[in-house]
Amino acid sequence: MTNLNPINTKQFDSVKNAWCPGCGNHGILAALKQALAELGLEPHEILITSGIGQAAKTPQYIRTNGFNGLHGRALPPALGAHIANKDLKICITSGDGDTFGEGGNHALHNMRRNIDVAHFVHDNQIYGLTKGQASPTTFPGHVTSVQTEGVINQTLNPIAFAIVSGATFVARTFSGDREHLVPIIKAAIQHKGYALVDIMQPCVIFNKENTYQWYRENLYQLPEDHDPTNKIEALSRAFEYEEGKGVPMGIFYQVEKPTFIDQIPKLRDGKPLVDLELNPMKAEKFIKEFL
Amino acid sequence: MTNLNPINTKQFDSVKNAWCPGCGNHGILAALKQALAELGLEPHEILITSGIGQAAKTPQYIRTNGFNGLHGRALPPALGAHIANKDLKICITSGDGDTFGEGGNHALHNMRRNIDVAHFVHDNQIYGLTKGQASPTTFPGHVTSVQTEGVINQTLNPIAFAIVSGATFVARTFSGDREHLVPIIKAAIQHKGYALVDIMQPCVIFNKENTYQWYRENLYQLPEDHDPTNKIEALSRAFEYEEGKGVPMGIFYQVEKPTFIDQIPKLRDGKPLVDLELNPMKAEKFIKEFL
Amino acid sequence: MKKYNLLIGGSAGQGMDTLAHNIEKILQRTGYHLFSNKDYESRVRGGHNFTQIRFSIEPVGSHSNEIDLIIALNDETVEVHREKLVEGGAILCDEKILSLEEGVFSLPIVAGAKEVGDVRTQTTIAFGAFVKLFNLDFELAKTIINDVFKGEILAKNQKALEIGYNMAVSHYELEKPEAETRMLINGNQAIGLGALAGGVTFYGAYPMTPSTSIMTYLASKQGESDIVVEQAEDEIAAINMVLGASYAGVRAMTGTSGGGFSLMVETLGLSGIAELPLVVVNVQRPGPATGLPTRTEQSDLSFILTASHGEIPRMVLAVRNPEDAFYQTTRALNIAEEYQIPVIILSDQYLADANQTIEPFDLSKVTIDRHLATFDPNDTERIYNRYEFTENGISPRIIPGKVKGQVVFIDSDEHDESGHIIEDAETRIKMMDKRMKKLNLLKEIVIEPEYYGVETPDILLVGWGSTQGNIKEAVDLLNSEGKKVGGLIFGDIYPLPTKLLEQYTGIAKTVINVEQNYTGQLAKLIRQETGVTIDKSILKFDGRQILPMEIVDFVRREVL
Amino acid sequence: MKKYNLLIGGSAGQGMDTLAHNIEKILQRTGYHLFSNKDYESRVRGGHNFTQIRFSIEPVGSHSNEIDLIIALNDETVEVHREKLVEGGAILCDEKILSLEEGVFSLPIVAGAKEVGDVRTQTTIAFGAFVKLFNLDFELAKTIINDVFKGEILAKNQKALEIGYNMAVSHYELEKPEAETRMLINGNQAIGLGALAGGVTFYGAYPMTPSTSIMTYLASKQGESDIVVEQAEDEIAAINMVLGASYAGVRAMTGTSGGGFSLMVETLGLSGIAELPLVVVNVQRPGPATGLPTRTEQSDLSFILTASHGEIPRMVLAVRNPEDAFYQTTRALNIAEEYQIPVIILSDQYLADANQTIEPFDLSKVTIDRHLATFDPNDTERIYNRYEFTENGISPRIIPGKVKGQVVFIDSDEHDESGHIIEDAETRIKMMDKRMKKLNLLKEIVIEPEYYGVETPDILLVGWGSTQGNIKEAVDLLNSEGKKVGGLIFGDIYPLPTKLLEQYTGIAKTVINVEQNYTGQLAKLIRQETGVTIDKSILKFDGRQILPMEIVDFVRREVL
Ligand SMILES: Cc1ncc(C[n+]2csc(CCOP(=O)(O)OP(=O)(O)O)c2C)c(N)n1
Ligand SMILES: Cc1ncc(C[n+]2csc(CCOP(=O)(O)OP(=O)(O)O)c2C)c(N)n1
Ligand code: SF4
Ligand code: SF4
Ligand SMILES: [Mg+2]
Ligand SMILES: [Mg+2]
Repeated sequence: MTNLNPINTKQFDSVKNAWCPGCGNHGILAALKQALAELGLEPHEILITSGIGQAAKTPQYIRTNGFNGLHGRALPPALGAHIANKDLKICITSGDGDTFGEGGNHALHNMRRNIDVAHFVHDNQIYGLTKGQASPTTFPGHVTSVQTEGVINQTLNPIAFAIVSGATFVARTFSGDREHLVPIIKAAIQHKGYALVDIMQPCVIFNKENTYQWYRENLYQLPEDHDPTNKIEALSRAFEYEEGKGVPMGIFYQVEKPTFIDQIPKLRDGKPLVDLELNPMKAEKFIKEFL
Repeated sequence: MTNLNPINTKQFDSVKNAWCPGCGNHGILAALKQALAELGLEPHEILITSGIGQAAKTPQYIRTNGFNGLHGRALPPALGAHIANKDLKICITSGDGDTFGEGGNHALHNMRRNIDVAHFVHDNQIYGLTKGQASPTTFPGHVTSVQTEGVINQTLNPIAFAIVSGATFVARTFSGDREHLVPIIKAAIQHKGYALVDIMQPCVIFNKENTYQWYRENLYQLPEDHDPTNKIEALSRAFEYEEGKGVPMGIFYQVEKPTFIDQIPKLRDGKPLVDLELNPMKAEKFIKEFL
Repeated sequence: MKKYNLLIGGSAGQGMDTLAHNIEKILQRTGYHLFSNKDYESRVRGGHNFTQIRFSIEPVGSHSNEIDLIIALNDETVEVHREKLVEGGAILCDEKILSLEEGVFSLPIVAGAKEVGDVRTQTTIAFGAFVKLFNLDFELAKTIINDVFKGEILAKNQKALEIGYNMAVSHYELEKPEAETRMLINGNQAIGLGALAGGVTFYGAYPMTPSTSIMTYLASKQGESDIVVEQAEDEIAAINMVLGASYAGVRAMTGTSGGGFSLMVETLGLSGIAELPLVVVNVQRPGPATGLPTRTEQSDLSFILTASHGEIPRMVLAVRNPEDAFYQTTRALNIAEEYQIPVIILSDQYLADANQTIEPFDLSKVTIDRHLATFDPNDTERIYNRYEFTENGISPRIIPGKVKGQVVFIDSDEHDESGHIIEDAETRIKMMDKRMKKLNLLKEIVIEPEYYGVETPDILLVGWGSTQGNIKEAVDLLNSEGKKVGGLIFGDIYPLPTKLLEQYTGIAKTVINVEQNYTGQLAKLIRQETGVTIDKSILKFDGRQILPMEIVDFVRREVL
Repeated sequence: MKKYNLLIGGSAGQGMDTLAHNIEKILQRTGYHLFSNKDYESRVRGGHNFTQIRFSIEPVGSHSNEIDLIIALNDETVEVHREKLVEGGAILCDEKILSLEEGVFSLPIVAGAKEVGDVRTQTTIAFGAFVKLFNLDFELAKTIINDVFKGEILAKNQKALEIGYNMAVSHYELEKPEAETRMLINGNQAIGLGALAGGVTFYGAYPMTPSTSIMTYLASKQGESDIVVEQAEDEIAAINMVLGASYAGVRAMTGTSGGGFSLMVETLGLSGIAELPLVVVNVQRPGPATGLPTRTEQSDLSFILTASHGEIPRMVLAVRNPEDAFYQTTRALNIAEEYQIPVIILSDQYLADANQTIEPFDLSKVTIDRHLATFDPNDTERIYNRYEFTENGISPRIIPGKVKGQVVFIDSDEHDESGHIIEDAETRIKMMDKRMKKLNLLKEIVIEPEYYGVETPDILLVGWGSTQGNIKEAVDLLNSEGKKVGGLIFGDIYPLPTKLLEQYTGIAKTVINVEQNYTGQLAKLIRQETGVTIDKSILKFDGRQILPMEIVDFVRREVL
């Protein structure tokens, strides 16, 4: 299932990336190409949006439609493009800082909208591109050049945040575990509604706490009998993270709910907006109302 | 306990308010004055910050120190003032839109900081000042001048949001129930850490769904045996809101955790920053480092 | 014919808006020209609000403070406004407010409403009385009531209309206008209608007075048109949504007021470097910060000319009246797509809320020019490059997803033709040139300001946007006094059209800028762009639109 | 003495910063003047980065592209920069990169590192070789190594230093400088130090290149000073936190780069209307949008002059060198508190990252003038009004919570003296006047630009900020060719000081603005404020700082 098909992934090759050797982003990029190929998607059918950061450079390095916008603003353009053309398969690839720091408000409200996108957070628990300040997911005590006495804020729990905000698919996986990563990426893309995937991604330069080894030691699978439709159970599992039990991974939560588009009959049943004919005369009837 | 002491509340009187007759804000304003008086606080000891909106006008109408800032930006000035002068008792009085719409990111991150403030959300489930558009807490189906087919987004659940984000006191009360309101306001102010109080506040003009009567019919007390230190139990209770069981009220969650200031020894143990002597010569040792 | 000037005053929530609407509608449908403007406070109930309606058989383009008739819904209205009455002016009010005397139509309005059984019908009673007072068509009044009220309150208001009509006597003998069909529309509605005519199918915005009514107008048309309106979580989201939609190929637009615009400026720069069409409406109100939310000002011009860090090409259009608002919106959409730039439409509260009677918009004058490129999907050799270098700097634009095998990649970093990040100086320079030289193309299409007045003016009044009507009326008044005055009122404002400006500033002895701001923002721009120094300034920044008479007084006093 | 120019190149992560630092430190401590600047890409590993270090026994104020010695950590460095070598220039590198020949110091650097047992010590080996090559003091080099490295890697680097020192031969015979004590400091550190000396106890910011090092510098001093540094969730939070802290009575500051500044502009207006002291540093980088994150530009000036909707008084200071950066920061803090306004400090990446040797800062020249009012707590009759009308527009300021019974109320709405919302025109006008007339006070305190050059220049170069050193060197070069040239370099930029400008533009035949932007932003401001039209422009917008020789070439070519 996760066998790499070289013919299919090649179509997604783009310019050479500028990430550090060993960076967890390499694994995510490769897995994303593989997942898209396995799903039989073609570059022009996909739109990837992102903000700014190391993770957010992903659209630069994969040949699909891409909107590499502003720091923290990966989501609103995704929503706009989704409304304009519901046929585009939309992914978001952005960092933990981009998503939950500068972009926190957009994450919250687009999850509430349950828009049909797959959002991959490359969660290196640090601001990589700006050289190692704390991100919302950095653990307490982690010393950085700004948090000189260690982080004191409660860690933002991406899983719990997403479940409470309204995401309908919420999972965690690991950039160092391709066997786990590719199926989750595929499931997220196939899910109808907001899919948030928290991908643990070692930053080999600026995060010396959460290394490959640390993740290997601390990650563990959700139990077989975990019920992903049970919100409270999903949250309990999510909190194991901050209770110091380690880092659970897998699909925490998945429910079917009407998506944003589902709830706007015109968009749901009609042609994509982008395909509608534009004609000034369509406004004629509205002029009459002012007479 | 909730007997109004006219001598004490008078000191908080300010200019005449411009709210509509019958507006739920009147009850909150009166209760706030009463709570402050009962706590023996004086106007100069208190700082109230707010953003913009009907609720956010509260600092205009109560005589304390006040920072009536920008829409959505009630919290960052509160944090700044708190760091500058930990002796100020800080309250935030702002609307549901101000807090969770424009200001969502600040709510999230200041809860993570567990700053020692009491945050009163005047939750009329609507944008009052701008004449009735949906706020993040407006219920699905509610028709407004913008949401012409009814709200489709998942309601933001202030209680669940606050618990997950890191607030350490999370309660709901009702502006029409002074007996419930005043003690909760007092408890929030007395709590050490981030206290979020979701105050249901009828907007008699623009919210014809969630009226006084509707609240009276739908509000119910948390059970006597509710354990406010149990996060999962608190969340289960919080979700009853969107499960259509009605609107539970009371203290959902309260735990003791080190506050922001507690975790910065210099601030915790030292004088307030504002009282430190400023002297350029203090920089002398740093100049040496560049020689 | 004389211009009649009505003032309807009361407190928020008394139903004044409906009363004003009904009066405007009957005047419009009778064939009068009218201009009405609103003065309201930032509150929902109480306070003191008023609407002024000026009408005539000739066009009216400004409000005036010389009132012929006050319709007072409360005592305060009488107190505040009585002194503005002209000789022979009158007050229409309930008998409890004023009793019968010369110049007072003291009527049992409240009693009438009690008879109907609903105090809220007071305003319809006043409307009935007004219809009789001005000898207007009762049947027409009935139609209007039938349009406005629905359900059980309709019958009540029908009754109220009759009661009101019957309690008054006919008093004013107006010249009857020719029956002509005009629209009664305000600036925001005209922008909204322009968006619909211009093919906007996505409007993303966050509520902010006085721009909100563009959003609510468009939202109300979601059922009957192609448009989708989405309320954003904040203004940063709003403009970024719109950019995403524009990227994906629809015509998209956002609107806000100054504070919201302030939050959008980073993304304005994104639109510039990503070369994404964008139309943003800023309906100005007095700043700074929250300022005076429900009042008017023109103080965001300087800001908007250079808003956003770094340098991008942009176009700024100020709209001067509802007609302008409509056609300029449709034009802005075309320009944004043709040049792949942000276009900012500047309006203000005065224009936003002022109802005016104008010629019905001519949709045959509206075109939708998408300037999209075609790309042969079978040409597998060719690779689509979003930022292909071309002679004029404009790269062919295709819609993502529509050409098999080709992708559209946009980037907020400096990039190469394919959109990918670059670091080298050479590409940077070429890309800056590519983008910035669009300004030269824009200079070729800017529309000169309107000149109004005598051919060789001694005094030139220079203004922009919504003061057009006020300035033109002042020009007429001054010229009728024997002065030689002209007004030059800018619509297109950046790039600044300079031809007429240089021509008339060359002729006039005294050049005066008339602006609703403190610093004389147009005058600064003119000096920066042309070196022309303005001699005198009429600057108003109290949140109220300038009156023609204020301009006249200034000129009388200061220009000798 | 000749100026020596070193270039150290490699890819990100090779330890170039440490090597450059060590070389700078030994040169500084030996008594040389030096100027070093960084050219780096927006990536953490790989790519091509380099640092240039120019030193001399005379002051050096600019970089240059004529290289005397390249220290190449990889092949690419040789390829890219070799052609910049002057006659007699040389390359120092590992034997694998180039073998021994005329002008190549080919040394077994990698082999040496292997001997040490840690490839990362390559850079210390190169440092050792450099010390020997330039005949510098080995003991001093040892001290520097001891300062820089800690723990187990110290011993390795000590060993590496020795190996490197021993593998080279002494080659350059430099004039020995007088032993003088100077600081080696870059622009961002100087701003940070200015903040500490100026009494800032709260710095709230969000990371953004190239401003981040102000934050990290201040954060590193949290243990030994009064300052608290808080990382905000976004820039809107950052500036609002700082305003809250300022309101509460401390000196507070924020810093960012253009994109972050764009997000702050709404709150800039709040600072204006609420009359809260605010100091914001904008360390510019090329825009628009994300632009070129690690490079330099001066393209936010026009934006910042009018940033925020509505109209507020503000002061804009451009800093020209580390000394300026330090003293202007302390001055900005005083001005912000005295006038209760926002003060914006404009710097850029070039200055931020350029290390320079300068006279140690003189703290006795720094004052902290709080301009706080006293208020008698026993005077229960009097009520404190935050916005009390006074003659000069500045209201007495007290700290909330410090006067029993008195409260401090600030408001983003237009307000009365007590801070409460108003709607009336009269108060609005008075409040606008109160605030805006502070600009007149600022005009009295602005500092004229630095004039450098011949007394009566034929050619006047006008610039601002970080190009100071580049322009001055160009002036020297041109004057040494017999031209009559002067440079006028603005520090205080708004309100624009006009005295020297008018004086020298009156004398010079050709006035040329030298700016790191596309549109000539200072030239536009000058024309707007004075009507003076600049004749020619040298504009550079490729992310690289202008070289003195580029200015010289332009003048030679264009001014006949
Ligand atoms: C408005 C704005 N603020 C700040 C920045 C600087 N910045 C770029 S990336 C980044 C943080 C990146 O962190 P994260 O999203 O976790 O991505 P990572 O680099 O770790 O993958 C910041 C602060 C910016 N580009 N724009
Ligand atoms: C930047 C900005 N955007 C929008 C507004 C307009 N605005 C003022 S109050 C408000 C919403 C208020 O809703 P809420 O916070 O729920 O307060 P309420 O009036 O209901 O008490 C909005 C959108 C503004 N003042 N500033
Ligand atoms: S700095 Fe960290 S996140 Fe960035 S590319 Fe290097 S390893 Fe990856
Ligand atoms: S509009 Fe609603 S929230 Fe605002 S004052 Fe009136 S009742 Fe209260
Ligand atoms: Mg990260
Ligand atoms: Mg509300």
